[in-house]
Amino acid sequence: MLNPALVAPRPASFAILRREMLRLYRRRGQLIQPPLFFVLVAVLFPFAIGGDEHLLRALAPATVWISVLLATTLSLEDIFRSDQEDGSLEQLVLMAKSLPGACALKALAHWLSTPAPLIAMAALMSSVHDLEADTRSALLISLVLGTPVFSLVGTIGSALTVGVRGGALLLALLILPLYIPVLIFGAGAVRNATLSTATGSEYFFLAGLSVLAATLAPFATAAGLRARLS
Amino acid sequence: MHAANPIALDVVDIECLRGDALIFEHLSFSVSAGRVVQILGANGSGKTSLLRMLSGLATPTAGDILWHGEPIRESARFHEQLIYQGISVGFSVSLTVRENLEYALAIAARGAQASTARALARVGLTRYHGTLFGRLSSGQRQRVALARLLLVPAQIWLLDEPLTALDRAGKELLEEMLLGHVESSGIALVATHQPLGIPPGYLQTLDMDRRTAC
Amino acid sequence: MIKTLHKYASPMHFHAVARAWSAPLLWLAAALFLAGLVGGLVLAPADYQQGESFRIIYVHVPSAWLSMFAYLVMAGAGATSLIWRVKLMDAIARAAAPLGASFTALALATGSLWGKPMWGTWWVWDARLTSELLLLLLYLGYMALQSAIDDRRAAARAGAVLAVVGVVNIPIIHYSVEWWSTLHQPATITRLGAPAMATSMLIPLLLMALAFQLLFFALLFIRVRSELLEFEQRASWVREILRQARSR
Amino acid sequence: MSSALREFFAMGGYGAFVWSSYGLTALLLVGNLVLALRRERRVLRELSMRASVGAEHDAA
Repeated sequence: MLNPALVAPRPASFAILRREMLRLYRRRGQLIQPPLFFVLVAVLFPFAIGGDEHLLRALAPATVWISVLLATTLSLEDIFRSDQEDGSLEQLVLMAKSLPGACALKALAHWLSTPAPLIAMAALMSSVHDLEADTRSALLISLVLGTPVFSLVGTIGSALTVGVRGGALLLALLILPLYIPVLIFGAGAVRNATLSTATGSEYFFLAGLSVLAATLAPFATAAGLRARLS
Repeated sequence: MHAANPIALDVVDIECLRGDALIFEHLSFSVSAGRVVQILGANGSGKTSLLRMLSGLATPTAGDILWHGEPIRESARFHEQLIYQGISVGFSVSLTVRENLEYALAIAARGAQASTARALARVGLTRYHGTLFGRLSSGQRQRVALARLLLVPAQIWLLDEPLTALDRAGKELLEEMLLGHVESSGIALVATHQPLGIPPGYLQTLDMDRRTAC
Repeated sequence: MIKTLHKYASPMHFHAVARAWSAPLLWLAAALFLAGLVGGLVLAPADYQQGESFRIIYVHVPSAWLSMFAYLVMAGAGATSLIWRVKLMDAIARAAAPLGASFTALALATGSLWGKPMWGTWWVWDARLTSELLLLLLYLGYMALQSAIDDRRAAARAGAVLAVVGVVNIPIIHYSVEWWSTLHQPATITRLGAPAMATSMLIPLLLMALAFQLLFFALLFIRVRSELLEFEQRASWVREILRQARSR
Repeated sequence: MSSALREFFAMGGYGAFVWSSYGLTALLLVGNLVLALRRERRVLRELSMRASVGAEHDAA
C-alpha cells in the first residue's frame, strides 16, 4: 500500500532528505539540545513529586512520555521557520514534483533530529534508573511506534503556523489535543508492562496511529503550506 | 516589431486584496512568447503580489490568469515551465552554494543534466562552490540565483528585484541571459526600477501605478 | 445540477436566504423550546434512579449533539472550500466555530452539573466529558489560528485544513479516551448515560433537540451574514446593502 | 397552590443543579443571539464608514 504521491521520483526525495541531513549535520551542535531538554524536564518530576522511590518508579512512564512530548513540541517550529525566512519554502512549494512527498520527508527528517535522539536518551536514562527489563523494552517500543505521530502531526501544525507571531504557543494549542491518543496508548503500554498485564494491544494502536499519520499527514501539511503562503 | 507570437500568458481583470486593503483591481494584460515584461510601480503598488499570483502561490480575489487559455491553477504544464525568484532568493544559509544548486536542480526534476560547475563559471562564482550560502554577499547571492536560472530549464521567469545588489557586470549578465531567454521564445516578468538593456522589440512595460489610477 | 448549486453557493444569494430565514427559524425554535420545557420540566415523570436531576438531560444531550454537529459543519465547509474554492464555505466554517465552541462549553457545564449529585465532585474523567473537553480545545485551536492570521482568506484556508485534520482525529480521540477511562474508572461511578426513557420523557427530548438544531441554524445564518459582508465587502451587492443600511 | 410551585422549584432537592443548568443554557443561547446580531451591526457600521471614506477618496 505504497502511496504513489509519497514516492516522489528518487533523486528529488533523496535530495530533500540529503539537504535536511546536511542542515542537521551543519548544526549538529544543536542536536544535543532536545535530549538535554528531555533530561531537564524528566529531572523536574522528582522535585515536584518528592523522593518516594516507589511513586517515582510508578510515574516513570508518564515522566518519560510527557518529557518526550514537550521536547518534540518545542522543536516543531524550526521545521519550516528557516525555510520560510530564506524563501526556500516558496521554492519547495513551487518546484517540488510532489509536495506531500516532500512534507513526508520533512517529517522524517524532524523525527531523526528530535524524537530519535530522545529515544536514545530515554534508553540510557531507563538503564541508569535500572527499570525492570520489560518496562524498559515496553518504553522503547512504545516510543519508537508512537513518536512518528508527533513528527507527522507536528509538521501539519508547523506548516499552519509558519510565519505567525507567537507561533510556538499556537502550534502547541493546535496539536496537543491530537497527541493525546498517542500519550494514552504510549504511557498505557509501559504502565501495563510494569503491572505485567498483557501488553501488545497498545502497540497495535500506536503502530496504527503512526501508519494513519504517515499516509494522511503529508497531504494536510502540503495543503497547510499552500494556505499559509497564499 | 517581431511577428506577434500567439498569446501565451493572459491576465484577465485580476484583483488583489491584502487583508481588507485593495492593492490593485481590474488589472489585465497579456504576454506573448519571446517577451520581457518590466513591472514598474511604487513600493506597495503590488509588484510582488502580482508575481506571487502569476507563480500560483497566491490566488487573485477576482479575475483569472490563463496559460495558453488554461487557468494556471489547473495547468500542470504551466508549473513545470516556471521559475519564481522572490526578493529572498530561496537558498538555505547552512548549505554550500553547490549543495543549494544541486538541491534546486533535483527537486525540480525537470530532467536537465546541466552541470552546476558550468553555471557557476558563467556567473563567476566558481571559487565559491564550497562556501556556505550564508557567508556570501547579497550581490553574490543574486548571482547564485542567476546560476539557478541557467540550470533549471523554464520557459517562464518571474523575477522580483533580481538586480538590486548586482554590480554592473552582474546586471549585464542578467540582461544577456534575458535576451537569450526571450530569443528562444521564453517569457520573463521582471519587477525592477532600473532600466533593462533589452531591445525595444522584446520589451514590454507594465506600470502598476498608472494601471490602478485609471 | 451544478449550475443551480452554484447559484445558491453565491454569497449574495446565500446572504438573502440567510436574512429571510433567520427570523422564522428563531420563532419556530422558541415555540419548540416552550413545548420542550413544559414537557421536560413539568409533564415528564422523575427518573426512578436519578430523581429530578435527570431533567438536565434536556439541555445536556442537545448541546452535546450540536457541539459535534457544528464541527462536522466546519470540517465539511472547510473541505469543500479547499477542494472547490467556494468562498461561501469559508464564511460558514468561520461562523460555525464560535457556535460549536459555546455549545461544547454548555455541554461540559451541564454535564458536570448533572454528574455532581452522582459523583459528589464537579469533574470526573468520564469518557464523554473528557472527549467534550478535548473537542473544546480543538475549537479554541481553530479560533486562535483564525485570529493569528490577518488575511481573512488565508486564515479560512488554514482553518479548513485544521478542521479536516481535527475531524479525522475526533473518533480516534474519542475511542482512546473510552479505552483509557475504562482502565481507571472504578465500577461504582455510573457512566454519564441517559437512563431508560419512557415516551413521556422522550418526546420533550426530541422537541428540545429540534429546538436547539433550529436555533443553531438561525444563529449560523446570522453569523454567516456578517462573515459574508466582510468577505465580499468590495462586491456591488454589499455596497447596495450598505447604502440601504445608511439610508434607513 | 404555592406548595406545588415550591415543590416544582425544589426539583426533589436537585433544584440548584437543574435550574443552574437551564439558566446557563438560556444565558448562553440568548447571549449567542445578541452577540451575533450586535456583530452584524458592528460590521455594517464599519463597512459603511470604510465605504464612505473610500467614496471620498475616489472622488477626491
